[in-house]
Parts: sequence; C-alpha cells; structure tokens
Amino acid sequence: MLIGLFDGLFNGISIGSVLLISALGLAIVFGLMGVINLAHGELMMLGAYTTFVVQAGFKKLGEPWFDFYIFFALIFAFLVAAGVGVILERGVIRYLYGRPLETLLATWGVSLILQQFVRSVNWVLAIGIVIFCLLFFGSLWIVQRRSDFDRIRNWFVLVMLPLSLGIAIAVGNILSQTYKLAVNQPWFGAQNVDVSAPRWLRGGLPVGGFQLPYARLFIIALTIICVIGVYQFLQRTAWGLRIRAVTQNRSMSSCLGIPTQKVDALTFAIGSGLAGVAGCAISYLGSVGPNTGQNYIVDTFMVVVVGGVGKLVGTIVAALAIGTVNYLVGSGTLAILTAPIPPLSEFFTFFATTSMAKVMVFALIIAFLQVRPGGIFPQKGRTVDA
Amino acid sequence: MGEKILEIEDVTVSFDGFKALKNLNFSLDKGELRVIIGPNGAGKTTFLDVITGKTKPTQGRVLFKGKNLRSLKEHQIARMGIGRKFQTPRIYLNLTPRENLEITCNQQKKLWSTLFGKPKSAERQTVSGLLETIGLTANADLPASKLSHGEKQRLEIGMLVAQSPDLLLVDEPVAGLTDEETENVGNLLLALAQSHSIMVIEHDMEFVRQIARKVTVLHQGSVLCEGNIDEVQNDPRVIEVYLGQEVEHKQGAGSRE
Amino acid sequence: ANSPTTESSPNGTASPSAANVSTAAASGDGIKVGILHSLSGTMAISEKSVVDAEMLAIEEINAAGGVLGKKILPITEDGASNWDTFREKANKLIDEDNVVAVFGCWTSASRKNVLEVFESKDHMLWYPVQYEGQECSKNIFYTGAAPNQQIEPSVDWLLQNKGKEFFLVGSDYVFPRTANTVIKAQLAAKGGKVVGEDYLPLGNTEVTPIITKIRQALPNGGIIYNTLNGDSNVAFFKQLQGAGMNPDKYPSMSVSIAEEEVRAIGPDYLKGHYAAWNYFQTVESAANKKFVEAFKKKYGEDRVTNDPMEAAYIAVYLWKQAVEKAGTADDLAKVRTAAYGQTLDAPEGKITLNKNHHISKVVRIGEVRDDGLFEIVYSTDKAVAPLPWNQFVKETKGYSCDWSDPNKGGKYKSA
Amino acid sequence: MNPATDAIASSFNSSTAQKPVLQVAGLNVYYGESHILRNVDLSVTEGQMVCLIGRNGVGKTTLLKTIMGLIKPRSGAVTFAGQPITLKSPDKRAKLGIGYVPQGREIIPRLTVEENLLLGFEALPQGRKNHQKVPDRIFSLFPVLKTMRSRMGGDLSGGQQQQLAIARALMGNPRLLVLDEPTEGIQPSIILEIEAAIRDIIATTGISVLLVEQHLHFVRQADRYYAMQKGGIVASGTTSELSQDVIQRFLAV
Amino acid sequence: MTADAAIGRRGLKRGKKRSLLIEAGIIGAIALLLIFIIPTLISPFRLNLLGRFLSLAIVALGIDLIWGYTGLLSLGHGIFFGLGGYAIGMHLKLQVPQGELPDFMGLYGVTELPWFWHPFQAFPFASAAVVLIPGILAALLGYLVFRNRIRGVYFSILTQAATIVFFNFFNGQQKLFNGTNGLVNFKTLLGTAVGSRPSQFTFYVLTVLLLIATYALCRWLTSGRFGRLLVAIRDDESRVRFSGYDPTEFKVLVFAISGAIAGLAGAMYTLQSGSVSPRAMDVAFSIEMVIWVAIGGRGSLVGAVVGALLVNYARSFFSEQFAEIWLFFQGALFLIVVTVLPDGIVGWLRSSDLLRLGHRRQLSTYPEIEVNPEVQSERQEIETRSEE
Ligand SMILES: Nc1ncnc2c1ncn2[C@@H]1O[C@H](COP(=O)(O)OP(=O)(O)OP(=O)(O)O)[C@@H](O)[C@H]1O
Ligand SMILES: Nc1ncnc2c1ncn2[C@@H]1O[C@H](COP(=O)(O)OP(=O)(O)OP(=O)(O)O)[C@@H](O)[C@H]1O
Ligand SMILES: NC(N)=O
Ligand SMILES: [Mg+2]
Ligand SMILES: [Mg+2]
Repeated sequence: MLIGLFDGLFNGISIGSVLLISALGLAIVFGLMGVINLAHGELMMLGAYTTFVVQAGFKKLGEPWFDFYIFFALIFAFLVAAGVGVILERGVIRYLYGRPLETLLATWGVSLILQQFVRSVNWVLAIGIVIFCLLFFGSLWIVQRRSDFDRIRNWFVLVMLPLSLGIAIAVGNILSQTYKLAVNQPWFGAQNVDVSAPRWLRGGLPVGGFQLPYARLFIIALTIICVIGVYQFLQRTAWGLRIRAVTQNRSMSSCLGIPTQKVDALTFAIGSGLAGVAGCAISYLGSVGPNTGQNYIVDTFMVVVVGGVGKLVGTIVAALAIGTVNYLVGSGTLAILTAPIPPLSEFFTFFATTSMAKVMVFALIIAFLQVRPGGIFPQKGRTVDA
Repeated sequence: MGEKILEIEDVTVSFDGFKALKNLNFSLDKGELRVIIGPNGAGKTTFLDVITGKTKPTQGRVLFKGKNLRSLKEHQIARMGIGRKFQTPRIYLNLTPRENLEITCNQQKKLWSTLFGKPKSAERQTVSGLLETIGLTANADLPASKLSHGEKQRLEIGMLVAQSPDLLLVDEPVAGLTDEETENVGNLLLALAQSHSIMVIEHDMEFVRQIARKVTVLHQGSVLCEGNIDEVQNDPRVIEVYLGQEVEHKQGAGSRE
Repeated sequence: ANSPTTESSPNGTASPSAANVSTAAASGDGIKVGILHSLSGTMAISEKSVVDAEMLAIEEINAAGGVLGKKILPITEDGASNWDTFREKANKLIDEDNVVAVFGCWTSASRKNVLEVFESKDHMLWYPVQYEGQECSKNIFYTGAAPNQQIEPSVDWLLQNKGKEFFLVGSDYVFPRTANTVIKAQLAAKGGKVVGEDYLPLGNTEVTPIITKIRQALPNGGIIYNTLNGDSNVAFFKQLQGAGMNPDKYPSMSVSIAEEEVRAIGPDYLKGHYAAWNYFQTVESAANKKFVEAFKKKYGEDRVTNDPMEAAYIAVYLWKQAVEKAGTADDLAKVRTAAYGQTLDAPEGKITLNKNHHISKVVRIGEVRDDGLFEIVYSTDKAVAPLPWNQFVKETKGYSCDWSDPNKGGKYKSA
Repeated sequence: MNPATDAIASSFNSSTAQKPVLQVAGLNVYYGESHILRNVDLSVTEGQMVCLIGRNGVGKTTLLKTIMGLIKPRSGAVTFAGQPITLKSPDKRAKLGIGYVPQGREIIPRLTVEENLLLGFEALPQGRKNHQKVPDRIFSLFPVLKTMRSRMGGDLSGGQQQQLAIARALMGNPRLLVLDEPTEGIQPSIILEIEAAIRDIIATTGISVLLVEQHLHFVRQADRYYAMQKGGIVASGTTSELSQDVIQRFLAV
Repeated sequence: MTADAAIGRRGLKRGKKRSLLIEAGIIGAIALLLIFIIPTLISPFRLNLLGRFLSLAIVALGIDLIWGYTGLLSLGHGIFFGLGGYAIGMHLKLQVPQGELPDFMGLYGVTELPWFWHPFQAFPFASAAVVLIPGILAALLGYLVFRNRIRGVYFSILTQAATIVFFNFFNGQQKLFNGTNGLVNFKTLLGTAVGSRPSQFTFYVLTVLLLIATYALCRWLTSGRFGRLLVAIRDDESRVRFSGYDPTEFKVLVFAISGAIAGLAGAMYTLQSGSVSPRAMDVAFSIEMVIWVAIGGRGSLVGAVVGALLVNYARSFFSEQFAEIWLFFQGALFLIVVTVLPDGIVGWLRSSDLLRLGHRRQLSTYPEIEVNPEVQSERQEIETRSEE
C-alpha cells in the first residue's frame, strides 16, 4: 500500500514534470506575452532534433565524450529553439501583438511549416531558404526605411515574394540537377530519428519492488532547475519587470523608454529556448519525429489555463495535479482503490485506459473551472472584468 | 421627504483588508439630483460598483425601490432601472455612435425579443435627437473607435440617457470636455432631473455649482458631510481634504521639497 | 518536364506528378497506376518508405522494357493520414486519372475507407501491409500477412518458448483491436492467458500508466504482445527499459516494428525483443540481395528495407505478371483472374498469389541485434497458406474466401 | 495669479531667443485615409510651458502622440533638442528626455504602484539600475501613492491613477514634459499642488512643458498657447496677449 | 435638420432595401448556376468535390457567426461537424435487414444493438438529431463555460481540449462507433442507393440550398439588432451587462446555432463523402475551419464561403500537383493571410481600390482647413484682435 502510494506519487510527479517543463516556455510566451504559440510543440521538436544531431556528432568522438553529450545538447537545443523563436517573433508575431487569436492562426501555419521542414529539409531546401531570406528580407529591410512604407507594403510583398521565391526555386533546381542524391537526400526524412540516452541515463534506481527510471529523475531535476531559473529571471531582474510591462501595455511601455522590440525578442527567445530544453528532455522518453511536438501542445495549454494565466506557481501546481490525476485514473490505480465500492470501481475501470483518462481529466477540469473559473491562482482585482 | 429610490445601509467593501467603503449609509429620494464629491480614492466609483452589482458588498445592504440587490446579477439590476456611465468612457468601439445608442435605447432586453423584435420608430427618433444633443450627428455612422476622448465621453452620456433608467449614475461626465460642452451636459442633466433620479460624481467644481442641489462628500469610504453647495464648500473639513486652498498649498508643496 | 521514369528523386522538391501524364497517356505509350499513401501526417513515418519501394519496382520494370511494352506511369497522391482524403484521392485516381490499378494504404482504417470505393467502381487496390484479417474483398489484393501468417504463429511460438501470460498493448485503432480479439480467442483455445490489455491513441507518448499496469499484472515477468503503431513504440520501449523491464523477464513480440522502426527507436532499447514478419532484411536469398542493393543504390547506403516495403515491391511485380498474362491492363476482370496462382521468386522467398487474394508466405520471427537488424530465430519450412477469416473467432470460424469461383466469393462456409 | 511665477515666466519670455527644445514643422497625420493633422507647426522653447487648446476631437491628442512617436506622420518633421527624431521609435524619444502623460492614464494594470513608478527610470539614459528606489520627492508630491505602493496599478481609483501617471513621467527627469489633460479626474486640491509642482520644477530645473488642458485656470499658467481647430493650428501667441474672450472662442462651440 | 435627417434615413432605408434585393438576386443567380450549369460542365468526381466543399462552406458560416461577429474563437467545431456526420451515418448504417446489426458490430462481438442506436432507425429522428445533438451539446458546453465568464483565449483552448476528448472517445469506442475506422460503407437512404449518381446529385442540390438557407439565417442574425448586440458583446462584454442584457444567454444561443450549423454541414458532407470518422474531430481540422474564415475575411459572410472554397480547392490542387510539399503551401498561406491581409481576402478587396463593392463607406474627414469658411473667419478675427 505504502509502496503503491509512493509509486503513484513518483509517477504522477514524473508525468507532471514533463508537462511542466514543456509548459514553462508557454507560461512565459502565453502567460506573460499573451501569444498563443501553437508552434511551441514544434520548437520542442527542434530541440529534440538538435539533441539528435549533437548526439550523432558525439558518437563519432567516442565513448568518454558520448557520456556527456547531453549537456551540450541542452545548450544547443536552447540556442536553436531560441534562435527560431526570435525569427518567429521578428518575422510574424510582432505584427500580431494584441490580437491573441490571430497569433494562434499564424503560429499554426508556422507549426505546419516546421513539421514539413524537418521532413523534407535537404541541402537544396536549406540553400533555397537562405537565398529567399536574403533576397526578401534584405529588400524589406531596405524598403522599410522609406516613410511611405505602410502604404506600399502590400505591393512590395506582392512583387518581392514571388520574385525571391522564383529565384530561390530556380537555384534549388539547378543544384539538384547537378548534384543529384548528394543534395537531394533529406537530412532527417519523414521517419523518426533515434536519440539514445548516454549509458548513465538508462535503466533506473531500484527502490523496493520497482525502479525509478534515471531519465525521469533527470527530467525532474532539470525541471526544478528551469523553474528556479525562470523564477529568478522574472522576479529578480529588471528584464522581468520590463517584460511584464511591455506585454500589458506595449505602446505606453515604449513611451516610458523601454525598448519594446528587444524585450519582445528576448522574451520570446527565452520561452522558445525553454521549449528547446523540454524537447531535449522528452527525447529520452518518447519519439523524435516530425509529429513529436503535436502530442504535447494541448496538454501544456491546459496546464497553463488551469494554473491561472501568468502565475508560475499555478503552472507548477497544475502540472503536478494533472499529471497525478492522469496517472491515477489511467493506470487503474483508482479503480483498484475503490474496489470495495463496486459501482465506483466499475466507473473508474471504464476510464482506466490512457485515452479515456484524458476524457475524465477534461471533465474534471471543466468541473473545476465551474468552481474556480480563473484557475488555481486566479488574477484578482478591478482590471479582471473591466 | 419623498419616497426613497435608493437606500444604502451600513455598506462595507473590503479588498484584501483595505476598506474602500466603510459602514456607508446613504439614501436618495425619488426624483432627486445628487452630486457626490470627495477626494481621489474616497470610494465614489466603488460606491457605484456596489449599486450596479459589479462589486458585492462585504457587509450591509443596498435597497433599490425597496428591494435588496444582493442576489441579483448586473444585468438584472440594470433591468430594474439603474443605468451607469463609467469613469473612463466605455462604449462599443466597433459599432457606430448611432448603433451604440440604439442598443442601449432598446427596452426589450430579453434574448427572444432582441432577436425577433423590431426597433420602434419612436426609439429611432430618440436616437436621432440624442445624436444631435451630444453633437455627434456628423460622426453618427463612423465606428466609435475613431472618436476622440471627449466625443467618447459625450457618447457614453448619450447612451445613458437613451437607456432612460429610473436612476442614473454618472461618474465624472465632464472630464475632458470643453467648458461649453460642460455647460451643455449640465443643462442636459438638469432637464433629465425633472423625471429621473440622478447621482453625479464630479471633480469639476464649476460644473458642480451649476447643477448641484444637494451635495454629499465622501471621504475614506464614508460620508464626511452632506448639504447644499455653499455649506459644503465652506466646510473646513471639505476644504482640508478635498478643495484645498491655493496659497496654503503652495507653501505646503514648497516646504515638502 | 520530369518524366516519372527519369532519375528525379522522390524526396526532392520536384516530385513525379500528374503534370505530364495526360500527354503521355494520350500518345498511348504508358500505363497509369496510382500510388496512394500518406506523405504527411502521423502515418507518413511508415508509408513514405513504402512509396519508395513501389517507385523502385516501377523504375526497374520500366528500365527492363515496361509492361506489355509500355512504361508504367505512377501518379502519386497524398492520403495525408486522413481516411477521408484517402477516399477522395481514390475516387480521383479512378475517375479522373483513369488508372488501371492503385498501390496504396497502410492503416486498416484507410483501407476500410477506400474499400467501398474500389468495390463500387469494381476497381483494383494492392495493399502491402500485414493486417488483422476478417476481410476478403474481390477488389483488393493483400500482399502483406494475414493473421495466420504473422500473429497466430508468433503467439504459438511464444506459448512454446516464452510463457503463457500475455499483456496486450496496442494503438487505439482497428488493427490492434481486431488483432487482440483474435489473439484472445487463440489463447483461450490454446491454454494461454491474457492478464491485461491497454490502448494508446495513435501518436500518444505518455506510457507510464501502461507500464504500471503491466508491472501490476505481471509482477514476475511475462509476455508483452505489442501492436502499437508509430510514435508510441519509441516511448514504450524507452520507458520499458527505464522501468527496468528487460527482455529476459518481459520479452515482447511486436508486429508493427520492422527495420525502419528499430532505427527510429534505437537498437539500444530494443535489443533482445522480438518481431514477427515474413521478411527481414537479413533473409538470405539472391532475390533479397538484389533488392537490398538496388534500394540502397537508389535511396542511400544508410537506408534499410523491411517487410511492408518488400510487400509493396512485390505487389508491383505481381500486378505486372498478371497484366502480362492477361494481355491487357485495362480489363480488370481479366487481370484479376490472371493474377490467381501467380508465383514470384520474391526477396522473402517463393510466394504464390492465392484465389483468396492473399499470398502464401514464409513466417519468420526475428530478434533485434546490436546493428538494428534482425536475427531470424524461427522460420516456417514452407510458405503458409493465408486464411483471411480467423478460425479462432467464433463468428468467422469455418469461413473461407475464393474469388475464382462465382459461387463461393468473399465469405463462404467451407465444410 | 501669483506674481512670483509671473516673474519667472516673463524672465523666460524675455529670453525666448533661446533655442527651441521641440520643433514641429509641416506635420501631416492621417488615420487611414482621413486627414487629421494639417501642416502643423509648433515649437517649445527651453524652460517654457506651452499650452495647446482646442475643442474635443480637433487633434490635440493626435499631435502629442505624433510627437511621442506613437503615430507616424505622413509628412513633416519633429526635432528635439536640435536632433531630428521623426524616424525614432518612442522608446528612443523617451531616452532623449521626453516624458509623456497620456490621455487616459495608461497605467500598467497588473504591476504594483511601485513597479509602475520604477518603470519611470527606464527613460534615464542608462536605464534602471538594479535596486533603485523611488525618490522621496515623488511620494511627498503624491502622498497617496506611498500608501498604495504595493497595490496593483489597475486597482487604483481614476484620480489616483492619474497621479501615478504624472509621477511616473517625473521619475525619468525629462527635459520636456508632454501632458495630455493631466488634471482630468483629479481632486481640486491636488490639481493645485500639481500646478504648483510643475511651475516649481520648471523654475528649478528649466525643463519645458507641452500641455493640453481644458481647465482655463491651468491654461493661464502657460507662457505660450497654440489654438487648434479641425486639425490645424489657427492661432498662437503668448498667453498674456490672450484675452479670456479669445480663449473662450476656441474652447466653445 | 431633423427633417433632413429623417429624409436621409428614409433614403438610407430604401437604399438598404434595394441592396438587399440585389443581394438576393445575386445569390439566386449563383444558385441557378450551381444547380443547373455547373453539373453539365464538370465531371461527377469534381461535382462531388464541389458539393463537399460547399458543405464545408456551411461550417465556415457557422464559425464566422461566432468568431467574426461575437468574438468567440471555437477550436471545437469539428466535434459538432462530426456529431452531425455520425447522426446521419448511424441512420445509414442501420439500413440493414430486420434483426441484423451494422456490419462492424459483428466483428467486435456485439450481439445486441446498443440502446442509443435505436432511435436513429427513424429517418425523421436522425435528421433532427443532425442539428439538435450538436446544437444541444454546444449549448451545454457553452453554458458551462460562458456562465463563468471564461472567454477569449481560454474559451478557445477549452474547445480545443474538448476536441481531443471527443476524438479519443469516438476513436476508442470500437464497439459503439467502429473506432478509428468510423462509419463507412453506406448502402441506402430512404430506399435509394446512397452512392448512385441521382442520389449524389440530390445531395449536391440540397447542399446548395442549405448553404443559401444558412447564409440567410446568418445574415438575418447578424444584421439586425441582435447582430449589433453580438458585436457589442465582442467589444465589451461586461459593459453589455450594465446596459441590462445578459451576454451569457446570447453567447449560448449563437454558439448553439453555430454548433447546429456545423452538424448540418457534417451530415451533408458525410452523405457526399460516404464516410464519417473521428478524423472529423481531429484538432487540425477544427483549426483549418477557422483558417478558411480568416482567409476569406472574418466578419464577412461572403468571405467565409469564399475562404472555405478557396482553401479547399487550393489544398486539393496543391496536394495533387505537389503531393509532398503541400503542407508548406498551406502553412505559408496562413502566415501570409494573417500577417499581410488581416481582414482576409474579402476585407482586402473591400478596402483596396480594386473593388468597389456596393456603397463603400467613405471615411469622413474635415473639409480642407484653408477653404473652411468658419476657420477662415475665426483666424482673421484673432489676427485683428492681436494686432489691436
Ligand atoms: N479591486 C480593488 N483592490 C484593491 N483596492 C481597490 C480595488 N478597487 C478599489 N480599490 C481602492 O479603493 C479606493 C476607492 O476607489 P474608488 O475608485 O472608489 O475611488 P473614487 O472615489 O472613485 O476616486 P476617483 O475620484 O479618483 O475616481 C481606492 O483607494 C482604490 O485604490
Ligand atoms: N484611431 C483613430 N482612427 C481614426 N480616427 C481617429 C482615431 N483616433 C482619433 N481619430 C479622430 O481624430 C480626430 C482627432 O482626435 P484627437 O483624439 O486627437 O482629438 P483631441 O483633440 O485630443 O480631442 P479630445 O479633447 O476629445 O481629447 C477626431 O476627430 C477623431 O475622431
Ligand atoms: N494493418 C495495419 N497495420 O494497420
Ligand atoms: Mg472614481
Ligand atoms: Mg485628446
């Protein structure tokens, strides 16, 4: 019984910490900036792919090095995801501030593109994209300085977009004709790629009758570190205050002398970078493939909503709570516990599969929101319903 | 004294321990025009929040036409005949001023009557008349988001008038209006006062002098004093906490440096 | 324009497409066939390589002179992992493009959806993946395994070699659910025991609850019978190892994990687990050697081949033989009749296409090796004849299928 | 009127040959296709208080927003302290020393009063250094902010928010203070204090003020006035030359 | 002045009536074109495709109603669409000889028809269920959410989660709904073969008519006082309360209507595609629906229809031409529309000078200041005064 309880708790925390580490970046990007980033999952996926690449590199270096590749992978995953995040913010999101529902649609487009990107990226595509960006954004950068830019913007896009696209495609075609397989072969392809943990992360710590997987323990530790880091950053540095100010009132913040563009880019970079770290972490639990990110996105949003938006503590509590409930229901533990009361036990048995547990958790969340519409830690005060 | 339209009995509102209203007692006669003044943060807006159901009192009762409002939702209170203009203008930005007025003018606020009812021609006339009164005829069919601050203020006053509730709660109606407009609004309120009960909150003392009959001064969540405008203006406590004196204050400000 | 038969890469941006086909067809020197698989969505992971194999076969045939002297012109459509899209595209291939055969589908769900299209239009689909059986359509040729050629023998083998207690894990869709129904009936008949079963939605990777259930149901070890498809497998095996449940105590038998999947999961996590198929890349035969070499030459040294790819590859060859025997590609009834009894020296060994539209195949069980390929630990002596209707399940016991005889058809009571 | 301030004002007036802090020339501003500001010229000299008057909706706020950089003009130039700033973003302008109190307060609602005030430091050239405190002079000018320092900005009453907005602008020690109806919703006694404080600040630090105001009382404190009508400046001059009668004309219909 | 205004308004009203007539005329013409001309021009396959896209246009109208006009972004319309499809699908699956079960049930050992399948045997019940079940579910879900004043993004995320939940449920209930496969292989409806040319043509015509009916319904809902109120709720929901309206009622009603519309669309789609599966409740599908509306032009009913048709044709085209990379196109399309054409295609056409649809709203502006006599005289007066 005691073991069972401990087991339940550990597994609940395990699931919860995966939810939490993937929700952390979202708590910043969505909770603070108000951007519904549906590409968050794809940023995680990029983190996971980065881990794969780093791992492949270290495999070549051989044994002692391979054991430590994970730390480099974490750093690179952060950087790659943060970099893509900045591009995303500069290229798309910044036109959409204050229109959260539109960010949702745009980032959905981005997530489709990223998914297809990892499937089909090869040298031709990579070079094509670089050429396109140089042409299009280069000219945009030049034209942007004109004072009548706002008026000619649509026309500019109408002309430059097909033009740069055409040139990029032409170059790509020439390349693929000349070099064939060497440039045409996809880097990753549509298949999943394999990320193996260093030896010390495999297996687990035996406790009583069962075993605490090292990968889970590692993720729990990583989550704790990230949470503390994020908390310190937001509460203790001037940047935290700036971020909160900018996201609540962009134009006034800029009138106060806050460089809003820098703040936006930085915030988004950190949120995305955390997604990258989460991606690295989950690559030790699940698959790394084009669809990897999709599996996490809805769950992480639920965590943020249930926790109360903009509240880090809420996100933490919600992640752990949802994780535990999910585990207790899905593993049938509740059904066993309620065995003395047959109807109740039958009820829980019906929900004791992974997919039906989701149904149950959703029902519970809706019920919970009837009592606390604002989440576990709701926002209070005059402005809430103003 | 006539019939009471509004009675506030011993109302306290506290936000995390801070008491914005403290054992407030207040009553308003039917057909009365009352001006409420008081320092910033005295609790005037909170007072309106309590009446309109936006905030529930921590303690005490609010009676409107003798009925306790505690268990009613905002829209139910509004349907009983309480209308409100907010301190900072709140209008529907994606509707035109005309549509803004039409919506509030509609007296059938139930779901089905809104769906199937047709606007009466009398209502349309009221709206046209009001647009002229508030000086927005020229802008009547522009989206309201394009109005300037002062125009929005006037539109919201118009919406309140269109709603024609039994009790009008008007929070700082002339902030940001020109003197001329201020006077117009004053006249409008005076005209309305013949058939409605009105509570006005304002800091513009000239305007207060124009319309005031009886003035209530709120301070720190309770009534400091009540009386006609002259009594109130000369009350030393009101001068101390609210009106101030030019010379005295200048010294005060100077000495604080 | 990129003729589909030239060296243009199927991965590049310039994919073979319908663009130039109509002109070719008009000039009468080509035979149009449809390729209908998911190139996007969850199933792209698996189906993409099946397309590769089909294109390889077509290319080889064309290089060798084509069919009836004409080139095969493949028209590729994306089913997008969406059953509805599969239907739409099947309709399009048949009605708009006038193809004479379609090679396509992976999941049983997509097959069930297009089945009606092919039947109502009396057309022809070649389906290359092992499946759950309980179906025998006049308009489909099944080149993958029927349950008695994969699932049933693997269960028998487990009962003999590994134990009696089974935990069934599967993805939440028709193939695993039906397969498990079949397995339960078989175990009941042969003295095995199912101690638990659970399903994950396709794509789900949170497997902790399932692992707990397995440990609770099988505290002292036992067999995990795995019908998970796609991504979930990765999570499942990684976390199985994390939980300390090793193949010596918890051997698993998978029917949807082949060489490609092993690479994606990582051989480190799978070593010692089992899979049942009819073909492994490690099968030793001249035909297989040729197939593997050709495939690697076209798609890269690091690629591997697997059972569904092989089944797709031979599907094209079987169709070609049938067309040549019938002397026409357009008269589908003739092609169908001509197909019965076709044999082929396939990479998996000698195979025969039966009158029940399924193939007689050798059954093999493999154990994952260090290099990610399979060590074949068991194989039947000869090809096993396919039985689409399951003989353990009460409802279908005693039924057979024979399309060569108008009186028998898809489901008849055989003695 | 106070003779002392008059003296100060006129002493500044007499030296108006000084360089202008802010200069706006030929400004044309559109919202979409509607032409709001037409060829607006305006300048504010160092140490001066300039008042912009006009009826509702003539474009006063629009002008101030353009000066702050919140709206891009279609043509025309804005120069601050001799530097062209037409193409600069608002935060750069704030760093150069323009402090802005917008119409409608624009408090950051979910930050505490203290945090809102600390944001005022962002305008300082080196930005906010860590652990910088709100100076006492702010709290002595607006004592209510001190008692409310840990409350959310959005929870304050309207007048308190207005005071907070002014205090926040003062935190950055601006060279030019741009005020859009700063006394709206503030109780009379505090209006008097704010007036006094602004005059005091001008006198002691020599900053300039550009003010939009409906309160005639406040308007008369200014050195110069600009009168706007339908998006254009129709009159300007020193306030001393402006009779009560003329002011009325521009504020009345 | 008042007289002038009254005349002006009456003129406006007459203008409105005329433009309403013109609109009806155009729609009638399009309907005739769709029903009588198009079928002779394109192949049955393409006609079937068009019919399905037209049913998707019906959902798009429903989404525009709640998103464009009421500001509720639902990412769960796939649920309602799917339920509508299942309702008619269940009826179709029950077209088996007396005493037999739908084919798939036998496979999973179901021996008795589950209780809730029974009423679907009656065609009137099934066709009512097509709109009622989704409508009632939407009303219930909406009530639970709106009652608590949950809105905006939170509403969207909850609906998205609901989509996953329904997907899981239908996907997992192999015995009740044939799980992932969904309901396929329909035989007859009211005695005629579902897949036959005449039936399919009937469904197509029915779809066109229902699309028009839905358009009219949405038009009516959004143009009157009710429509104004929806916009008001979008702008400032709590302000609406203080005017005496209860926004919850209104939101629940439009959400329910919109859900019912989606159910109707799902049924028509199912009849023409010949299957319904949990894929209809896929998260991606619901997001796509919203994107059709965004691309066509949110807040414009024509835009919703145009968007649905355009995107689906584009997808069909791209996936045929560039099977492997059409996802890129799709993603890029969304990005471009949201960032460059925030008001969608119709919004863009309307605001640009390319198209002057009907009476374009002229933005009022002041007369040139130099020619405004009022200003001139005032300026002169001041000048003379200060000269004095
Ligand atoms: N939700 C809240 N949480 C905390 N304090 C609040 C809240 N709402 C109001 N207060 C406080 O209650 C007091 C009264 O506010 P109220 O808005 O009623 O003042 P007021 O009299 O309208 O002032 P003003 O004249 O400035 O508009 C203020 O000190 C304000 O800070
Ligand atoms: N976002 C906008 N889009 C279009 N027009 C606008 C917009 N904002 C303001 N306007 C118009 O510009 C004109 C000037 O507005 P502005 O706010 O500058 O006036 P103001 O002089 O500050 O008035 P007030 O005294 O009422 O604050 C008004 O006619 C208004 O209708
Ligand atoms: N047939 C399968 N694997 O779905
Ligand atoms: Mg107030
Ligand atoms: Mg203004």
